[in-house]
Amino acid sequence: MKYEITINGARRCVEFTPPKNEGLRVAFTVDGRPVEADAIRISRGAYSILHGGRSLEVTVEEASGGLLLRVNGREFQAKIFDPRSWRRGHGAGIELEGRQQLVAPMPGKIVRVLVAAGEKVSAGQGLLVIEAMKMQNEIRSPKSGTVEKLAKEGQTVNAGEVLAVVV
Amino acid sequence: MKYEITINGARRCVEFTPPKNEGLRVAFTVDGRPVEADAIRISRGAYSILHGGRSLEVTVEEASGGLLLRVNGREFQAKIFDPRSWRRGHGAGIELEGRQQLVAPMPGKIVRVLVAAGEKVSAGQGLLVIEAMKMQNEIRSPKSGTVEKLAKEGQTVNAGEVLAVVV
Amino acid sequence: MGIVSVAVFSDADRAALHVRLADEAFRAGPAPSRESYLRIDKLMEIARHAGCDALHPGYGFLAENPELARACASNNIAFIGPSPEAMERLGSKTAARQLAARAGVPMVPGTKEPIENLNGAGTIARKLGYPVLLKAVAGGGGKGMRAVSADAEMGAAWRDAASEAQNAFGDARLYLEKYVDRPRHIEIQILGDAHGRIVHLGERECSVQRRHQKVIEESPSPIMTPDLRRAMGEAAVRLAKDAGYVNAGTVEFLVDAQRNFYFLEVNTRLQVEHPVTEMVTGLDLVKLQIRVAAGEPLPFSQDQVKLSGHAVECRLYAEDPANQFFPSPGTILSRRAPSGPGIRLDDGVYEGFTVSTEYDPMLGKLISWGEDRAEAIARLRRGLAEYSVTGIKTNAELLLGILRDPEFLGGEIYTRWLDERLPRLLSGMQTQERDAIAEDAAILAALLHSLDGKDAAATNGAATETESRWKREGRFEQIDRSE
Amino acid sequence: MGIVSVAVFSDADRAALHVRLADEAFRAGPAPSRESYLRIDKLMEIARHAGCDALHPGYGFLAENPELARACASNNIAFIGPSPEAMERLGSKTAARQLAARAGVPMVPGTKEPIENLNGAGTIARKLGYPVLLKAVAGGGGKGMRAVSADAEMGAAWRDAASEAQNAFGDARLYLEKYVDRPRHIEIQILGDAHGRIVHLGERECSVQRRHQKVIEESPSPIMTPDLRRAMGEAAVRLAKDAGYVNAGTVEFLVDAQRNFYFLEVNTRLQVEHPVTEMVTGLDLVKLQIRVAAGEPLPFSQDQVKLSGHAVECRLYAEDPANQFFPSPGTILSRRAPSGPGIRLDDGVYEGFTVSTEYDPMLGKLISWGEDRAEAIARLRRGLAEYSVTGIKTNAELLLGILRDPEFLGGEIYTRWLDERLPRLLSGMQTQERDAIAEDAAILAALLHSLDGKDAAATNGAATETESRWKREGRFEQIDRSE
Repeated sequence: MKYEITINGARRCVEFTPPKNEGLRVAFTVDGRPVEADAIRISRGAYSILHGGRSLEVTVEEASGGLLLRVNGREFQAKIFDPRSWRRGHGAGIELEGRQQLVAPMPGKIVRVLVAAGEKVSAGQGLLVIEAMKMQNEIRSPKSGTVEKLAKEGQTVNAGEVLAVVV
Repeated sequence: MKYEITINGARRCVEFTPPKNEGLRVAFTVDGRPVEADAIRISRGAYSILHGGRSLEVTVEEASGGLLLRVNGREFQAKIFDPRSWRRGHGAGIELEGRQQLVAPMPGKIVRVLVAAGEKVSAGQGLLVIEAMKMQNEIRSPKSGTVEKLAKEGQTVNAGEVLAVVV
Repeated sequence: MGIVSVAVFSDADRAALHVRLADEAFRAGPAPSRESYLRIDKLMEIARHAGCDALHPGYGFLAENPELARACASNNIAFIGPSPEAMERLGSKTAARQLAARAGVPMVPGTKEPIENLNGAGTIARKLGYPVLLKAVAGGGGKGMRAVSADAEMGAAWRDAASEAQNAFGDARLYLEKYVDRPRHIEIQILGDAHGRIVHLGERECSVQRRHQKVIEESPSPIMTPDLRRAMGEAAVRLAKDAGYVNAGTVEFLVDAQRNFYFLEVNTRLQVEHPVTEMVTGLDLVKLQIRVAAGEPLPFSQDQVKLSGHAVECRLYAEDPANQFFPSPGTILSRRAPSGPGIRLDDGVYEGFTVSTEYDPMLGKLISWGEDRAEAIARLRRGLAEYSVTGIKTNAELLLGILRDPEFLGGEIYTRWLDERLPRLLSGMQTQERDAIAEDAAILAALLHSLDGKDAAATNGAATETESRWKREGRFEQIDRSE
Repeated sequence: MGIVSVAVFSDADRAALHVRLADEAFRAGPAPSRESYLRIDKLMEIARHAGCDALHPGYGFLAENPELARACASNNIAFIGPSPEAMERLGSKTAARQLAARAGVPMVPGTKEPIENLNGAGTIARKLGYPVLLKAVAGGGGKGMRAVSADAEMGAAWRDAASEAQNAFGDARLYLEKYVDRPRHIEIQILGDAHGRIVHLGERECSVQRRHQKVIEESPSPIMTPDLRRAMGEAAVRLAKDAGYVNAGTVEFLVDAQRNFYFLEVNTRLQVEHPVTEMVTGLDLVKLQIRVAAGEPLPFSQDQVKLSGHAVECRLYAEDPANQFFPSPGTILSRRAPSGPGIRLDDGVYEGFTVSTEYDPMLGKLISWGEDRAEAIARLRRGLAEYSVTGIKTNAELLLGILRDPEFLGGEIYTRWLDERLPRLLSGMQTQERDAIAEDAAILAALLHSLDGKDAAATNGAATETESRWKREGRFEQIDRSE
C-alpha cells in the first residue's frame, strides 16, 4: 500500500503493509529506503517502537489538520494522504489545499474580529481573537484565500466550533 | 425499574431509574429505604460517589459469577438479577441456581483431578488443582450437584477456559 | 494524622482528585469561583454541617483573606493560618513595608513620598546613585515606571512616566527608588507557633519566572552563603515576630548581585513551592501547620533545622509555549508519571480527567531532590522526560529546555531572566537537528494509528476498541495473499 | 548521569516499562528465562552489539552468578558488582560461613560436623543449652529439621529428623545448632570501592516475611541501638574486606531477643529493598554502584554516613491473599498511584499492562519516609489507601492490615511473625463491620456499571464506549415518560 505523508513539512512516499500481529517486525519503505522496526500498541494513541536499536515511545493525537506525534519528547506534525482515504473517511488531508475550516481550540469568547466575511486574506493573517482562561489568542489564516464564514464579536464558542472558513 | 441484587450474600430489592445525566443526584430505594447519591463515572469501571457526605471511590470488575466491587478498599461481591436480563444478555446471575460453569482464572496446567465426570459433589468440594506461576490452587464446586464436564489431568488451559461444569 | 478530611468543590471540580481522595466532599456552588470557592458563607455552612474542627485555606482563592479567618473564629473553627490581624498587617503592601521598616528589615532605598518636580528627582537620584527607578505613586503592573541610568535621561523619563501614570491612574505623582539590576527573587519560609516561637526553614530561590509567575523554584539558592541565610532568616523572623505571626508564611526578598537583600512582601499562607523546603528540611509543612493551629508548640528550635541536599520544583501547566502560552484545556488521554529516587509528583490529574477552562491550568508540580544542585537538576530532567501527558499541550519541553540551559545550570538567573531568554529557548525547541530514526518511528505510528480507525479516535478518554483495526487489516491482507 | 541505557527483554516483556523507558532495547529470546534472561551468551552478544561499557545485573536471574561477571570481564565490559571470585567466596553458604568464622563474625553456636549418635546429641545439646535445633547435614527447606526444648524430647526428635533426612536426601546424618527463638532478620548494606574502602549504610529490618519471602522492610530496625549497629556494621565490613568485596552487597543476620546477632548469608548484589536505605541515607545506591564499577573511589567515609528519619517499604504483588496467595495475572484496567511528601512508588506497570504468568508477580514497591517510624508507617498507610489497581487482585489490603496491626506497630516482629499472624489478619479483612453507606455506593455502582454494557466490559484494557449506555438509558427513559 502506498501512502504520501507530510512530516514536519517534508513530503515522504511510504510503502507499507499493515502487520499481521502486534509485536512483530514491521517492514516498510520511506522514499524507497527500507525500514524495519518492532512496534506494539501500548494504549490508544501510544506505541512502543524499537528501531535502529533505540526504544522510542510515540504518542499520536489528532490535531487540527493532521496528527501531532511526540517521539521521546520530540514533536512531529504529520498528515497522511491515503490512496484509499475516501473510502475510509480519511479525506481531511486533501482539504488542506481547498476549503480550510478553523475551529475553536477550547471554549471561549470572541473578543475581536479582525477581518470581514468575504475579505481576501493572506496566509498567516490574523482573523479573530479568542479569549479563554483570561488569555487572548489570535487565530490566523492557514492559507491565502477568501474568508467565507466568520464568528461574531462577543460570541461564546465551544471547543470544536467553527470560527472561520477560508476558501 | 426493579432489580434484585445480592451483595455479600444478602439479597436486596432495589428500585432504580437510570439517571439522565452524569454528575446529577441519583435517587433509588434499597428494600424500600430511599437513597440519594451523586455519582460520576471516572473511567470504565470506576465511579466517584458522594453519599451521606462521604466521598467514595468505587471500582467494579467482572468476576466469576458476578461483580467484584471495591469501595474505598472494602470489597463487595454483587450479582444483579435484572428483570430485563434476558434481553440484555445479563442472564449469568440466573445460572447460579442451575448449571455452574467453572473457568480457569489464568493460564495454567491441570495437575490433579479430584473427582470424575458424572460424580455427585457437594458445595465447596475440591474438583481439580490448577498450577500456574509455580503455585497450585484448588478449584472447588460452587454448589451441590453433578459434575458434567471436567478438564483432564496434565491439560494446559488458557484463562477463561472451562475447567468443569456442575449441574 | 488520622484526620477526616472534608473537601469542597464547585461544579467544575466534581471529578477533581481532591474530591475523590477526601473522606467527605460537599458542593460549594457553580463553577464561577465568586459563586463557590469565594463564598465564605457557603464554606462556613459546609464546615458547620460536616462538623469541621479546622479549616485549611490552601494557597489560592481565599487563602490570604482575613475575612475567612474571622468567619472561622466566629464559628469556632480553627483557621490553619495566621490571625486575621496579622494577615491584615502583612497583607497590605504599604502596611507590610512600614512594619518591615520598623523591624529593621532592609528595603530598596528610595523616597516612598511623591517627588515635587523634575529638579527634585535629579537631586534625589544623585543621592541614591544611578541607576534609579521612577515609579507612579498610584502605580502597579509596570505602568508609570521608568528605569533611569544617568542625569541626562531623567527629563524624558520623568515626562513619560508622569504622563503614563496620569493616563493609567489619573494621578501623575511619581517617587524614586534605587534600581536593583537583575534582582533575584529569594524568599524565606517561616513557621511560628502560638507560644511565641518563630523559626525560619531556609530560603527558596524563585528567580525563574515568566511574567512574574514562578516557573522553577529551588532550595537552597545557588548564591546562598551561611551568613546571608542567617541575615535574611533573622530579618524574616524579626518581621514575623513584630506582626504577631503564627503558622506558616513566606517573606519575599529581592537580592542583588552584591548579595544585598531588600524586602518585597509577605505571603500569609503556604506557597505552591513549599515542597522544595519540605525536601531539604525533611519536614511536613502541612502537618506542622495543623499542629500549630491546634495550639501545639513547634517540636524543634531554630538550631535543629538542618538543610540537607538540594531540591528543585517545576510547575507543569496545560499551556502551549509555542503558541504564546495559550492555555490548553481538554481531556487527558494518557498520563505517565515518573518514579525513582528523589522524585515527587504532586499533581491533581489522571487519565480521563478534563482540564477545564475555569481555573488556573496548572496540572501539578514535579519536584526532585539530590545530594547537590547538579544531581537534583539531573533527576528533574529525567523525571520530566519520563513524564508524559497526551490530549493536551504542556510546558514540559520548555521546562526541559530551561533545565538544560547553560545559564540556568550556572545559577545565573534573575527575575527577568526567563522572559529575556525565552525566544532563544523556544527557537531551540524548534530547531533540533533532524533525527531520521525518530521520524521513521513517527511515520510508522501515524500509519498504525490511522489504521486503528478514526471512529475510535473521536471518543474522549482512554478508548480501546475491542479489536484493533490494524490487526484486522493485517488479517485481511493475509487472507488476500493466501488466496 | 547522562548514561545511555540498554535494556534486554524476553518476548513476555516486550511491553514492560523497563523496555519502554530505556534508550535502547534488544530482544534476548523467548519468554522462558532459560532461553532469554539466563542466556549469558545472548546477553554478551547484545552488549557487544550495542557497545555497552558496563552491565548492571539487577537483582534477579543472573545477578549473583559469577559466570556472568566472568563473561563481562572477558568481553571487556565492566560488571556492576563484585568480582567473580568474591561472589564465589560469599555465594556458597558453606564457604561464606567459613569466611565469616575466620573474620570473627558471630555465628549461631553449633557443631557444623555430623553427630555420631543420640547420646552425643544429648551431650552437645546440654552444652549449648536448650532449646536446640537438629538439622540434616544434607538438608534444606526445613526437611530433617526439629526444634528440641528439653532432654526428654531428644530421642523422638532424633529419630524423626534422621528418618526424614534419610527419605528426603538419602543421608540421615544430623548436626545441632542453638535454636534462636523468634529471630529477627536484620541485614547490613555494605558498599566498597576498588581502592580498599568499604563502608556500611546501616541496617534494614526484614522480619515481616511470608514463607521466607520478605513482605515489609524498614530502616532503621525498631530494636536497633547505636552500639548494636556499630557491632553489626563492623562485622559486615570485616567479612567484606576479607572476601575482597567491591560494590554493593548485603550481609544478613539473625538477631535474637537479647540483641545477639548471628551471621546468616551474604547477597552479592543490590536488594529489592534497597530504597529504604536510600531514603534514610539520602544516597543513590545504583548511582554509587556505577561509580564504583567505573573505578571511582567512594565519595564519603563511614563517619559521613548519616541516617535520618525512618523508611518503610512494602512489596505489592499480583496475588490473592484470601485465596492462598494464588497469583493473579491479567490486564491492569486502571491504576492510581499515590503521591505527596515522603512517598515513592517504584513499579513497572501501567494501565493496559498485562501481568504475565511467566515471572514473579511483583507489581512494584511502595516506599515511605517519615521523621520517625510512626510517621513513615502512617504515610505508607495513606499511600496504600490511595494506591488502586483494578483488573487483577493485589495484596494491598493485607499490607494495610499489617501496617495497622498492634504487634507490628509495637515492633514485635520476627521471621515467622507474619506466617503465625496471617489467619488473624485475613479474618480481620473479612469481618469488617457493616458499612451501609459503602454498600449503597456499591449497589449504585453495580447498577450503573451493568447499564454501561457488558459488551464493552469484555474488552481488555481501559475501554470506554463512545457513549455510556447509562446515559442512553436515561435518555430513553426520559423519552418514554415525555410521551
